[in-house]
Amino acid sequence: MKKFVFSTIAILFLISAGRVTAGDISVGSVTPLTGKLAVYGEGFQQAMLLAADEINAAGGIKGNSFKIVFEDNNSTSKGSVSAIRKLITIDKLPLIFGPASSSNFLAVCPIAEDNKIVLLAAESAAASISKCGSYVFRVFPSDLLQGVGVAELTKSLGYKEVVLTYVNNDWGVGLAEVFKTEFTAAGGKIIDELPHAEGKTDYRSEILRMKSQHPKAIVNLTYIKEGATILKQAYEMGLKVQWLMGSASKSAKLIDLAGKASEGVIGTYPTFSQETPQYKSFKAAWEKKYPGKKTPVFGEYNYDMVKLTALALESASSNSSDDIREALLKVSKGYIGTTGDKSFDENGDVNASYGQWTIKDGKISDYK
Amino acid sequence: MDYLYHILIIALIYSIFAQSLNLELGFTGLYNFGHIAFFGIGAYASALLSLSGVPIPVAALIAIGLAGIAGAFLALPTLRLSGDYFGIATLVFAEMVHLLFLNERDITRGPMGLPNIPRPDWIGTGVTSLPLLLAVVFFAAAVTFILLRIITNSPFGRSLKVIREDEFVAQALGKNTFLIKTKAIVTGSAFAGLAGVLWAHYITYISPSDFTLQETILVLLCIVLGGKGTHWGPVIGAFSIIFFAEFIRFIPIPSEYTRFVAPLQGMIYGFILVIMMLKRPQGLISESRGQRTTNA
Amino acid sequence: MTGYYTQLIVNGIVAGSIYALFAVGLAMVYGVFKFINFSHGELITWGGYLALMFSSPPIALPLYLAVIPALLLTVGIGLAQDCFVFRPLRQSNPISILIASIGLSYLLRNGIRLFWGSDLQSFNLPLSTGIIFGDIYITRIQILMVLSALLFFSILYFLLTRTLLGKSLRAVSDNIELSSIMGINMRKVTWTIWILASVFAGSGGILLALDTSLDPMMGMNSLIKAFAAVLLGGAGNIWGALVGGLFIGITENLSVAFISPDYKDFISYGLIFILLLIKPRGFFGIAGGVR
Amino acid sequence: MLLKLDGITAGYGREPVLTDISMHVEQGEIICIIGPNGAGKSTALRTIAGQLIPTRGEVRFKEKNISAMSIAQRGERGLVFIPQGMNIFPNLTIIENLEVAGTLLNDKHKLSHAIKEVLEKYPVLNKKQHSFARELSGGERQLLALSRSILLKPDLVLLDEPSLGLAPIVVDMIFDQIIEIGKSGSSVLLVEQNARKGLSISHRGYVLELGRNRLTGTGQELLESDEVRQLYLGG
Repeated sequence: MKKFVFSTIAILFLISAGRVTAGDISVGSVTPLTGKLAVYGEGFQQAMLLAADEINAAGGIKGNSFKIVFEDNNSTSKGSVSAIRKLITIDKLPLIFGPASSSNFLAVCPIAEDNKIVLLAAESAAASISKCGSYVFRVFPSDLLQGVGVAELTKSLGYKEVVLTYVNNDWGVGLAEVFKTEFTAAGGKIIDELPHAEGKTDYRSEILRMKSQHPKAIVNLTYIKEGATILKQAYEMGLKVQWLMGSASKSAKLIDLAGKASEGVIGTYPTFSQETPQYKSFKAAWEKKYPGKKTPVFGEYNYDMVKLTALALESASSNSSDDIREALLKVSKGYIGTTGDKSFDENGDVNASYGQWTIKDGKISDYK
Repeated sequence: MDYLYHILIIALIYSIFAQSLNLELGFTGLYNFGHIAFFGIGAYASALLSLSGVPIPVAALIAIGLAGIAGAFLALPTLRLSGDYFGIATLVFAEMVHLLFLNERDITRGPMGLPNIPRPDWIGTGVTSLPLLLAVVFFAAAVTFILLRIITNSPFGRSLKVIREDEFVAQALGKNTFLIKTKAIVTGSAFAGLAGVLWAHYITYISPSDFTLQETILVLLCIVLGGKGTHWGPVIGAFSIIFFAEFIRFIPIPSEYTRFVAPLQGMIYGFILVIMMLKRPQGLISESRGQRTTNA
Repeated sequence: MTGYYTQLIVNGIVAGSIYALFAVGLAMVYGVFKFINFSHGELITWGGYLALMFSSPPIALPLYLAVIPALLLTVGIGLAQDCFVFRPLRQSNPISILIASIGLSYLLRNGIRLFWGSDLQSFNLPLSTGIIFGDIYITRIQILMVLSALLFFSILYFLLTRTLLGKSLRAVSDNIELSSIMGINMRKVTWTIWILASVFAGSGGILLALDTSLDPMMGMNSLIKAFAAVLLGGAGNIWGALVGGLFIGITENLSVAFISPDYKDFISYGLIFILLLIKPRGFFGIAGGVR
Repeated sequence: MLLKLDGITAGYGREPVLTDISMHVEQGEIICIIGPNGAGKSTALRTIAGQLIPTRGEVRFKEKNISAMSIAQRGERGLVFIPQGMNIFPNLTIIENLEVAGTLLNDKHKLSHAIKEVLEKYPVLNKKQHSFARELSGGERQLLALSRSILLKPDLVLLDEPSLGLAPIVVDMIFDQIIEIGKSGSSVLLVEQNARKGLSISHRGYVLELGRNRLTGTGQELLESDEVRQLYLGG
């Protein structure tokens, strides 16, 4: 028994040695490469790698090559905790990119804070992340902003009464709460409110219940898969309403899955102009590195996160996390990435403006 | 070093969890496939109580008690069922508990989970807390081990084994098998609750997705692999499985293949379960050997 | 408003007829071999995914043809389950068989994840609004589902009551020892049971996948529903499974009108719980008592 | 000689239930095995039927060693076993029971003839042919079980406790049927708790005690034997 434990530990350390070569400047990343979020994780990873390649092509950081050590978190909070502990202790990295999904991110927050490790998020939106601590930053706007955005969109389209449905997880519930407060405060009425479970294949009962309220518009805060399934089944069941959605379902994949049922959907998204030189160069670089692949959901944010990190590492006076933290705050001021202004406020949050998207003729376009 | 502490803590918590299921499954022959529910009840109860200001030791004790009571709640109606029906009933029970965690949002915050679960002041939250935490968890695991060993070696423990071998014989010997089985489930659930309490205050964040069928299968695997109905079996099983899972991290796998890791791991776990049943149903250490260690 | 309830009931009938298809195999295996096969759910999932594989590139058979090799392979998996796991374990204690079936289910489910990933998949069928009867919408696939269930049940009924093989099967589920004394060919009956269980589960899986989409957990979720159906209707009668399935389907769909859809699954789980309490001896084989 | 047991030792676990049992059955005979509870009567029958493989000794049927054959193989050779208690399929109809019972015939045409014969012989069954067997009375069930001997026309019928749980008047009817079976050309080897009744219709009998041969003789001899009288017939 003892022997077994010790030999296992010995093997663990033997293998781990030499993963971070001298002369590299490395940061860690807890990424969902397996499990239910793996669909997204792959895209995040590709976007981050794209940024890393560019940094290295431009001479690396202070003459050293830049490297990201990826750790899988199995899309679970347990896996995230294990992964970040490993990155902190074994790889001794001062800066780590946190896991996607707010619940997993919230699980690692205290660990980063305790260990004084800089933690960055590129796609975790929960409002409570703002309160995580001084070492936690995110380049993605908080739900607070997005919830307000959807409420404003609904009002601006003239809908006074809506049915609200949302995916029953941390993200969906958080967003729905903000929307509800905003919308009702502005005199709107929510006729019926129903969460839908994540990852189901049959939402007909839920749709029927929405349909029974005869709404003119339904606010559906959900993901791609769930969104597509709902749109499809609603179409089959003859439910004709104006669908209002959030940013997480804004994807070409939604159109692939739902086909003509997705036609006419209007949604909001934290906008950034696709006309900026930053975005154009990102787009070009992406198409060069991953020809034929669509840019992934939140890919731009991951890309910006890595780029911003490199800048901070370059200007930091040492490789300690405190110095990096200082540098990060400094370089972010006025930094314009592909996704716009990334200046961190005192909570480590960024501001964003919200745009509106719609699906027309099988294509995502801006709604005007 | 704290990565190692972390793995040891997790392995010890799982060993407590596995031992608690072993009492039911290994020693008494009750196929409880919903054991994760009690782990979850312990975790949620302790987290919610301590978040609302109850001192942590008190919260923990109440949580363990609640898990035990929930065990009784499950046992009373379902114990009359024969083996596989009991299995289904427990599985369904766990799914129902999971749905409650997920949807009783006013209490559990639903899928948002419970962040910032406190730890006792003397343990603290920083890196320095890890050795202390390890000591606490080790102490809990040792207490569990010793208590369960005392229980299973007592006359009560022997009754459990008689029930496992032949319930009718046990009844013929004048034993109140229903009461004995209920006690076994309540004890097992309380220890699962203990594991859950430790988990909640260690990770400091829990959400419903931590308590699913997947975890039940993992802990079932720990027991079957180590040797059900033995004292060391679940401990060895838990350490093997947790270390194996962490070990995989260190295998350099090109990123385009990482998506195959988790399914392969799952297939290996499933395969081990099947092969163990076919070739070595008693597990790595068999019950008689376990007995010898006991007497030594 | 009545349209709302009628629509819920129609949806319940559709869901229920599929649950019933799953229930039959589960109950038949239980009836003869006396164990609950947790990996029955994986036959459902594999049926669906295999049909997807044969109907998409590079094989790209038309769907109605793709069903054939898909079902054949599902039957292969079913027979392999028996051959490599359950037959060697037939004399072991029940807990070993149960754990083995859980292990097998986990193995097969992760096999799906390995080959097809955890992501939702779907047959990209052309989308169309359902056929409208009054204010009830029903899609062609849904009609197909109900009709297939009826067809399968009729075939099963014919088999069990009109053929010697079917009667032998019922005899075996009644009394396995007496059957061997009578000289019934056990191997033939065993094969028949696994083939029937696999075909029913596989076809149900394909239909379910056509109607909605595929994900690796679909089998496990349906298995619990099927179990509820068997418990409810299982007076040892195939019609019991059908009625049980329909009841579960309708109840859980109707429940959405009154409680949060999140608790939809809670209904069938709760029903299992209550049913087990009412009849703790559970159900008998599906094959007995058909006339 | 139709059946011959030679020094049979058999049992379920390590301890043998039968030790060195020998007996034989001739063509056309009705033979009854009696003995107290636990004497090994049913075990002996199961060993002959093929449910148990003897650890020592031989079962010879029609001059051939059948010890290693399966029940079905023995059945095809003309050795039919009708067990005690649950010897019909309650959830099958009468007709279906007969069809399944005739599995060993392996011939549809012959089977339908044989079934017709049974139904003619037992009008009670004919009347209820489409009812489930679970709806039959105890005596009717026993008749249904016995009808296998008519269906298969075996050389030897092994009957385990045919009178079990039946009312006395029904028992008489069943024993009349057993005599009929004997007359129709099948030999019968039966195990019977009701020793007086069993021996009264038998040509010969064997008395077992603690798994060993104790006595043997003609039915009449045994009925009159003081030992048997004292032991099993209540003085």
